[in-house]
Parts: sequence; structure tokens; C-alpha cells
Amino acid sequence: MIRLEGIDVRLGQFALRDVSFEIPPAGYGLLIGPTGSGKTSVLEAIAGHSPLGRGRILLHGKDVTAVPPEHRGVGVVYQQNNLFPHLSVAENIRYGLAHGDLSVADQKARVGELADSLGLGHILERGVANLSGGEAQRVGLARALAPRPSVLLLDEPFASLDPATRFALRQQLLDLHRREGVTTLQVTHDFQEALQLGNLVAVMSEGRIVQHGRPEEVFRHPNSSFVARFIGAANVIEGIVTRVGDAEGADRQFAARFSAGSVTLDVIADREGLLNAVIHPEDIVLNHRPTGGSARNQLPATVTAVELAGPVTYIHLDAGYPLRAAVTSASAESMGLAPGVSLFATVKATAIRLV
Amino acid sequence: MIRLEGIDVRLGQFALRDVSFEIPPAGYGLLIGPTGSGKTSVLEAIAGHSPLGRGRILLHGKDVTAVPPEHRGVGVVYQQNNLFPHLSVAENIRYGLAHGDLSVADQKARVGELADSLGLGHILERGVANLSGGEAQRVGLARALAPRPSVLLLDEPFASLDPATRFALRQQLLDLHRREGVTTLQVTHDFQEALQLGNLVAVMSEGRIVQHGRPEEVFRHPNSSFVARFIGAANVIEGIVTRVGDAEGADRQFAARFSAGSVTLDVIADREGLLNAVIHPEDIVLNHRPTGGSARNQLPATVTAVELAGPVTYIHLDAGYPLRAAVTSASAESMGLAPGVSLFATVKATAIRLV
Amino acid sequence: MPKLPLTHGPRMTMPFRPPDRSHLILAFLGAILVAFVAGPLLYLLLRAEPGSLRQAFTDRELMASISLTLLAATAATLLGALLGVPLAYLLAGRPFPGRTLIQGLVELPIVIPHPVAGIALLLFLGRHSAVGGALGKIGLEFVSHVPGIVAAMLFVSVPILVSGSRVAFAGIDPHLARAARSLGDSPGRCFRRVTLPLASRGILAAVSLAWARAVSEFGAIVILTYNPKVTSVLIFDRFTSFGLEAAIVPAIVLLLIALAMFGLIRFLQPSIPQ
Amino acid sequence: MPKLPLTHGPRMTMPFRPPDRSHLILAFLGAILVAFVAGPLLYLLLRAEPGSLRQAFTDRELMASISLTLLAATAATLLGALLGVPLAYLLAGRPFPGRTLIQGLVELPIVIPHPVAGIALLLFLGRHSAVGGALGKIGLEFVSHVPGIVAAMLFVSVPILVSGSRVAFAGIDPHLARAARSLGDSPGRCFRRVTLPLASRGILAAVSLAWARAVSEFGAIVILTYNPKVTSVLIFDRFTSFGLEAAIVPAIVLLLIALAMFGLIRFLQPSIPQ
Repeated sequence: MIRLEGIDVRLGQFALRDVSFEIPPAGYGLLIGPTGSGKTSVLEAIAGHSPLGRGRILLHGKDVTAVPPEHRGVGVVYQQNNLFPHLSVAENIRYGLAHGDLSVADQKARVGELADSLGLGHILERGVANLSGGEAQRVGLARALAPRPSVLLLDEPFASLDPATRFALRQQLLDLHRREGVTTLQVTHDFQEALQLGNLVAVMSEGRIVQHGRPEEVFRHPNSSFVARFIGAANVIEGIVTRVGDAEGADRQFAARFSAGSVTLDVIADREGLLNAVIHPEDIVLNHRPTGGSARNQLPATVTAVELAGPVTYIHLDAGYPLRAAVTSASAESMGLAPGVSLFATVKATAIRLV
Repeated sequence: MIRLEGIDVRLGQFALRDVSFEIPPAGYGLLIGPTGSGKTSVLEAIAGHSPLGRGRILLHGKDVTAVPPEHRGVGVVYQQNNLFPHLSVAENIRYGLAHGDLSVADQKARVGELADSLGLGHILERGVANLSGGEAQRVGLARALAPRPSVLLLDEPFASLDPATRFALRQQLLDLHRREGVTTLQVTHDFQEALQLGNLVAVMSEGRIVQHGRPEEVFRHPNSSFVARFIGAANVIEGIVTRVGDAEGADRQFAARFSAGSVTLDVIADREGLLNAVIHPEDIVLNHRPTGGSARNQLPATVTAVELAGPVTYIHLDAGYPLRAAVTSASAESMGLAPGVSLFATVKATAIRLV
Repeated sequence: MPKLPLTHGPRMTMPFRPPDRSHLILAFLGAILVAFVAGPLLYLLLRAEPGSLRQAFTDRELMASISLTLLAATAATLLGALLGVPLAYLLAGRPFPGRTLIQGLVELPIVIPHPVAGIALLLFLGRHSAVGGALGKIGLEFVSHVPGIVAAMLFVSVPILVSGSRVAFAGIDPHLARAARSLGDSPGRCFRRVTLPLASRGILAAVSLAWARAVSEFGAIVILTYNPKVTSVLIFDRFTSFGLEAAIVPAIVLLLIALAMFGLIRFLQPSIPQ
Repeated sequence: MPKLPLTHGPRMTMPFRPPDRSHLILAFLGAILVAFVAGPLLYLLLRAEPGSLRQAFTDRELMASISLTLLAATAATLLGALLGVPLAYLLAGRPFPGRTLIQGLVELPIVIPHPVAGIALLLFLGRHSAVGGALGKIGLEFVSHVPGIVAAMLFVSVPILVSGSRVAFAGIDPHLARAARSLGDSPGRCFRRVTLPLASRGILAAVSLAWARAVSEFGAIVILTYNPKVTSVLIFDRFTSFGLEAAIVPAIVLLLIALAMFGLIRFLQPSIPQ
């Protein structure tokens, strides 16, 4: 369990302010945000490398705020320049085992076990200078896990890897996480990674946590235009919300109109004024002809670009405002979607989230 | 037009060998491959910064093999450290205009035009030291485009940017490419980028081009297990192909059986022996019960992980061999797919590509 | 050789923490060394009285030696920069056969004891050698003449000039020069518009340090050209002829000049390498 | 200050190209400088005859001066390392009040003319000063005694030792020490297992360079302790007492020692900074 209670950290010009979150035992949390938002500083604070101005840090229920790094039981993997250059792969992995009361044989067994899990057996006796990026990160992971830390901190461990290596390492990491059961917190700037790995995600901006929750939850319901734009998966349109009816639901929601330039949409709102409409690409339905029925937000649009992304194809539209819709690649083909094609984009009012 | 005819370049230990490809006028080509495969070296050769051991380079029909860099009319944007640190943003953009016979007013107009397209108007008078990553890359792009080069070379221009910035810059780049009509070659290690941007992709490995063609073509039909694994989008299974029938089609194809461990699949092959089966995740159909019908490759499988990726969800399966299937997020939910669920994975023989 | 000067290191962002016990022992050892360096210099400076400094201005021999020192040092530095900066540019560029050897040769004077350098220059530039004889015929006399002072100063400041400028050139990201070339610059134009402006601060620092080195030279000059006397030779001469007290005022004057130059160099280059 | 030494720069991978015309002019200017450095040294070495070197071994005064020089230089370097390496570690670590000032102070001797350093040390360590008087009472005599030689050598080699070691410490990625701490190392253990092993090569190079600097020192020693004579003082003494020819053999011997040390230093540290 990792629990941060309102920590403040000053680091030169930069500061973390009132950072709080909790990752349950054996959980896998992700900290995401743009460069300079303070993600790494949070890891450094948990590892004990920067003193807190305020707040406290608990690991598995124990307050470690005043505990030096070597007694926190925290394993750390940095983005790069991670390994001890004067030691071999095996010596790197064994580094943290020198303190316990493990016999040399037991130390070797632990190194062998991790090397097997991570496919490092054949390079154990090598120096670390000529490892590939993926190998180096696997060695770093093995070294961090060797002393069986209660908490694992990963600072963008995949950032400098090729996509294929990244994919393979991600799988191994998930397997290891399951097997070793260590509470993990990973920093990333890639929301996709959060969706694939984590069961808790915290989005940071300028030293604060601006949203946290389950990854799918954050993905579907970003609480601000910053988060919506940052996760990059949705259309975000700034406009004015005005109430159109008096009826108000139990949760104080009412029917409203959202206007941005020439675009007007029917929406369900809980307040009026300048807001952002967040529309997920898969919630935009495309038809060659206007459809009848209950969906009233039907915008004439022109295809500006077609972007194949494996099983889905993103259709970029000009509907008075640039929009991105997702359709299956098969229907993109059967509908003959290509730049210049005119069509109708339909969005249900309930699929538009105002933030 | 960029045309490479069998170029060899020696660079210390590393060498490019027999690199040939052609990008048509106003085309957008992508060079992809793992770190160290020689992508950047190809750009350096085209820009004229490394002498060729063999072969020639043509830009718009003109042989520039012996032409110094300053007379090739090539604009280059590097991954980083790109801008002249002693000059302001405007001076950087104007740098390449000092040579032509443009009046100062015309130079300013050109700088203003590019600054408008790229949203740089408000930072023109700033120094370049404190620009954000996205701003710096936009300035680099404007500087490269200012002298209206006939060819634009981009070396991983998005690599160090946040996903949201990357997405925005990619859009601006596509717009600019369309407007300026400059033949472009971009290096990337991200196949997704190739799918989104290019109309030609060349995959490199160890100094050679191992496959080239339209991005969708390479994506659907990788010609080797290296390419299939590198683009990371498909299942790649190594196994043995044995002929089962005598019938042979016009293109010398025959019915065969593919065996890998406990997995056996009906396939269409053109040769026997040790091969890799490439199966795209979207070609794997999942059902709770075995289906009748013509599809004979029906494997009992267990869900090991569920990976939401926006509109699609990847289902990781254990079918005697790890497989990844793609379904729409809606059907993943309605089928109740979760780790531990048992089901049947069906693949049509024609959807299995042997390489 | 590690590359990260501390002033740019990531630790800069860490807040100050009170030192623990082991640090106090280290600090105590370090303090002895700092006192050993600062003590004698402070002690010498405290001997400066208003009267003695006024007296320095009326000491014609001292004033003449200072002009001679500054002029000769300037000449040696300019000559060194003229010959050394191009060499530094070549050494920082593409590898060529013999580059390592040449780099070693120009760094050699760092370890050559200065009297040995003086003897070697005396042999080489004296009238009995081929080189010294030829130069003597065109009127260039070294031994016991001003050119000898310049030659000795040049010899000891070559490593500073060449290595400093080479590092300044080599520190420029090669992508910048390539970008300039692709933007239409010929090699010469690229040098003027990008390479030289970016290296200029480092070159200026190297030139200042070389000038300071030339001003402070003694061991080679005292052998090659005892007369006319530069200030360091004058200090030695006063000391051996008239004793310690007679050497103090010239020493203070030269120390003040050195400190002023040091201030300038630190301004140009926050951390002097080596 | 640029940080990229050429030997690690990306240009290393570029193949050799024949130089163009502008490069030939630069090469010509550089060649003059290389000849000016290498010429005198080569000229001096060529004066070595088998007979003269055999004679050197029977020259008791010369042999005694060499032992004295090497011993005093070793003592000064060890003392300097003992006091300077801890200081370098502190200077490379977290910022503390006065760090910039202390760093400036320990680099000062670079620009102090050596006779000025000699005068300052003479005043500071002489029997009439408080410090020198106190040390004299416990039996440490500096003026005209071996400790004076060690003090002069230490004074001039402090910047090399401290800056070199500081750069070696500062060049270690701070992530490595943090990783070691998180793997269970106390600060002391982390220093022994990671920091010191990684800095050792750079420290060794700084120590060798400081030793070479100490061996070649002349200007400060000649004022503080003319007798007993170190080799550089002996060369000067022979030159002034008996003329150029008498100084050549000692000069060659000291030059050979310096060249041997230079070779060792280049081996430890491919590119000497500064």
C-alpha cells in the first residue's frame, strides 16, 4: 500500500502541492501528466530522496516520512542511466541482496529466478555498457525486485524503447507484478499505457493531482478540458451552454444548448456558461444520409482525412469544427470514406460530457 | 521527388547497404525501424552530410550525389537541439532566407506566414532557450520550410513530445505538407505514426530496407516475422507448415497444416517448413460457444487479460499459445469478457499469413 | 573523463540540508586546505599599506616591468590565438591522421618544468641553433630580448589556448552546423554565422586564462631573458638582491593584477576546468 | 562552458575527408604552433648523448635533487589528496552557503605568479608570522627546509587536485547513488560501493597531474627553499653558476621524467582538460 497525505515538496522553482492518493496493497497505480508536471518528483519523495515541506507518506500502513531511503523497502527503476556501470549484470541484480541475511547460494538463486522470468540468463556475466535499451531496463527491474521490496516505483521505464520492445516488456512487467504481488506506482506520459497497465491512475498538472480514479473512468469522464486534451483520445470543443428547459432531474441536470461557432448541439448540463464539450470519437456515428429517430445532434460534415489505426479507422471531419470519429476499418472501407466525402455525423446528447 | 539508388554509406562500425526507394513529388514517406537500424543515416546521406560509398541520390530528377548540402534545397528538422541558441525565434526562422534575393520585407512576410500557420506569432521575438518542446519543434519546422525547400527531412520530430502536443503538431504538419507541397521523408520508430501520416513506408533493419510499400499494405502483409513483430500490431507464431492436399492454385498455393506446440491451424501456404504465422487481432473472432460453418480453425481459449484501448478492447487469450484478439469495447462489455472466461477463438484460414 | 560540471547537475535543484557528522569531518579536512591557499595570499595583501602602494607608483623599474609584462603577455596571447584557435578548430573537427599525436604535443607544456622549457627555448632560439640563427639574421633576437619573453610566455600558454578553444568548438552540437549548411550556408558562412558565435565565449575564456598564465610566467623567462625584467623576474631579483621586504610591494602589485584577471575569467567562465 | 569533449562527439563516426583549401591555411598556422612547442623539446632531447646520461648517474647532487623532488612531490600530492578529495566531494554535492567562494579560492593558485606565491608562503610560514612561528615551535621549519618545498608544491597543485576530483564526483549520475540508497545502502556504504569506484579513475588522473605539477614546480620553491635543491632549482643554479652547457643534462633528465609522467596521465585520462 502506498498512501500520500497532502504532501508538499519544494524543488528550486518547482513545487509539489497537496499531493494525496492511495494505491491498495498489490495494486498498480499510474501517475501521468505532461513533462514538468511533477510526476518524477512524487516518486523521489516516496523513495525518500527529497524532504517534505508538509504531509506524510505511508507504505503498508507505516509512516515513513522520516525514514531514510535505505530503510523504506522501495525498489526504483529510472528511465535510463539506471545500472551501475562498474558492475556486471549479475552483480547489478545482486546489489541489494548484500544487506539481508541471505546466503550466497540463496542470493544466486534469487538472481537466477529473476533472470529466468525476464529472459536475462544468457547475459548475466556481461558488463552493462553494451546492453540494448530493453535489456538494460529488464536488468534494472530485476535489480529493483531482487530484495523483494514492498513497493516498486517505475519512472517511465518504457520511454526510450522501441514499440515492439516496449510491448514485450510491458507483458513481462504485468506477469511479474502478478507473481511478486508488489504494490507498484509507475510514471508515464502516455495515457494508453495507463489504460493497459494500471488499476488506478492519477493525472498531474503543475505539481498537483487534477484527477484520479480507475483508468477507464478517467478516460470516459475527464473532469476538465486539460485532462480531456491530455489523454488525447477525445474531441474537446469550447463553447457556451445555455439552458433550454425548466425541467430539472434529481441530480439537478437540465436540457441545454451548446454553441461553438456554427456548431450547435443539444446537451444535458448541470450548469450554464463557458464550458468544454468532450465527445469520444466512438460516440460519433457516421451516415451518408440524415437519419430520423431520436438523435437530434446531426451535423453535415466533410471528411478531411482518413487515419487507419489497426482495427479502427479515425475519420477526421470538418463539421464547422474539426471532429474525429472512430469507425471499424471494415465499415470505413464499405462506406467508401475518403477525403472530400460528405456525410452526416450524429452524436447523442447523453454522449456529450460538459467540463 | 526523392530517389535513392542502391546507396552504401560506411559510418565507423555501422554501414548502410544497398538502400533504394523513391518518394513521388509532394509525397510523404516514412522510414521506420528500431534504434540503430540506420534511419537517421539515410537522412544524413540525403542531406549531404555523409559521403556515399556507392549508389546515387536524385532529388526531383537531379543527381545531387556530389552536390554540397547548401545547394541541395533540403530542409531538415532534427529530433532535438535543433535551434540556433544565439538567435531569437524570428532570426532562426529567417536564417535560410539570407541567401536568396528576397527583400527584407519579403523575408518578414514569409516568416510571418509560417508563424501564423504554426501558431508562433506570439513568441517570434523570444530567445529559443525557454521554449517548450512543441514550440521548439514548430520553430524548427518553420525554419526548415522558410526557404521553400524542394525536400523536407524530419528526424523523429515528435519523439520527445507529450502525446497531446504530438497529436497537435502532427495535424499542423499534415496541413503544412498539403499547403506547401514539399516532398517529405520522416524518420520514426512508431508504426502508428506511419499509418497516420505517410503514403509510403520503408522498414529498416541493420542498415538495409527490409520492406517498403503503402503503410496499410505493410501493416496487413508484413513480409517477415521481423516486420510483423516490429509493427507490433499482430500475433506472430513460429511453427511448422506441412502440405495436406495435392491441389495447387494458379499462384502455386496449396492447403496446409500449421503446427506450433499444441496449436494446429489450417492454412493456405506456398511453401513448407519452419515459418511464422501472422494473425491480426481483428481477424480473431470470439464466441462463447463453438460455431458451425466453414471456419475450421476454432481454438478453445481462456481470457488472461482485458486491455481497453479506446474504441477497441484487446483480449489476451491463452489458446495453447498466447494470442491477442481485438473486439469493439461495446461487445467486450456485452460478452462479459474478463480474465478467466473460457471461449472459442476462430480464425479463417485465409486470414493467416505465413512469412 | 566525466562530463557533467556540477553547476549544471540535477543536484542543483535539491534544497540545502544541514550536514551530518561524516560531512563535518570532510569539511574540517577541506577547511585546512582552503586556509592553506587563502591564508598566505590574505597575509600578503594585508601587508599592503597606502604608503607602500603610493611608493609602487614612483618605482620606475616596477612600473616599467609591469608595462613590459602586460605588453609581452598581450603579444604572446594574440600570437597564440592567431595560431592556436585555427588549430583548435581542426582538432575539434573530423578525425585526421596524427590528430591524437598533435593534441598530445600541444598539451605537453603543462607538465614541462618551466626552467626546462627555458633551457630548451634557449637552445632552440639561441644564436647557435639553426632556427635561432635564421631568425637572428632577420633581426629577431630572443635571448635577453623582449621576443624571448614573448616566446617563453607563448610556450607555457599554448595548452590553455588550444585545449580551451578546442573544447569550445567541440561543445557545439554538430547538428547546428549541419542545419546551417542545409539552410544554404557554405562552410565559411556557417563558421561565421554559427560556429564562431557559439564558440566565442569559450574561446574568450581560454584567451583570458592564457593571458593570465603569460603574465604570471617566471621559470622559463628567468632563464631566457633575465633582462629586461618582467614583474615576476623583478620580484625574484629584488628578493635575492635586497631581501624579502624589498619584494613585497612588487609581489602585491602583481597579485592584484592576477586577482583582477581571475575575476574577469570567472565572469566569462563560471567554472575553470582542470 | 561547453561540455562535450571531442573524443565522445558524434563527429567521431564521420569518415576522413581530404581537407579543402581553407583547411590548409588553418593547418599551416597550426603547424607553426606545433613546431614551436615540439621543436625546442626535441632539440633538447637530441643533445642527450649516451656519455652525458651516464655522467648524470654519477652526478651525486643531481641524483640527490631527483630523489628530493620525487619524494617531496609525493608527499605534497598525498597530503593534497587527503585534504582535497574530501573537499572535492563536498563541492560536488548539495549546494551550501559559500560553495562558490570556496571553489573560487581553491582555483586561485592557477593565476598566481609563482614567485608571488613563494613570497606569500614565505611571509605566512616564516618564523615571524603567527602561523609559521607556531609550526616552528612544534619543529616544522619551512624556509630553507624540505617542508617549504612540500608547501610550495602543495600550493600550486591544489587547483588541479580539487577541480579534477570535483569534476570526477560531479560526473556521476546522481540516479546511481539514489538507486544504491533505495537498494539498502547507507550513505557511507553507497559512497564506498558506487561513488568512489566510479570517481576513482578521474581522481587518479587528477592526482597524477597534480604530482606532475609538483615535480615541475620552480618559481615558488626557488624563493621559499633554494637549498636543499629540487631538480628545477638545480637546473637554474647550474645555469646561473656555470652556464647553459652545465644545465643541459639535468634539464634532459627532468624532461624525461616529465614525459614519462605525461604518458601515464594520457593513459589514465585520454584528454587532459584545460
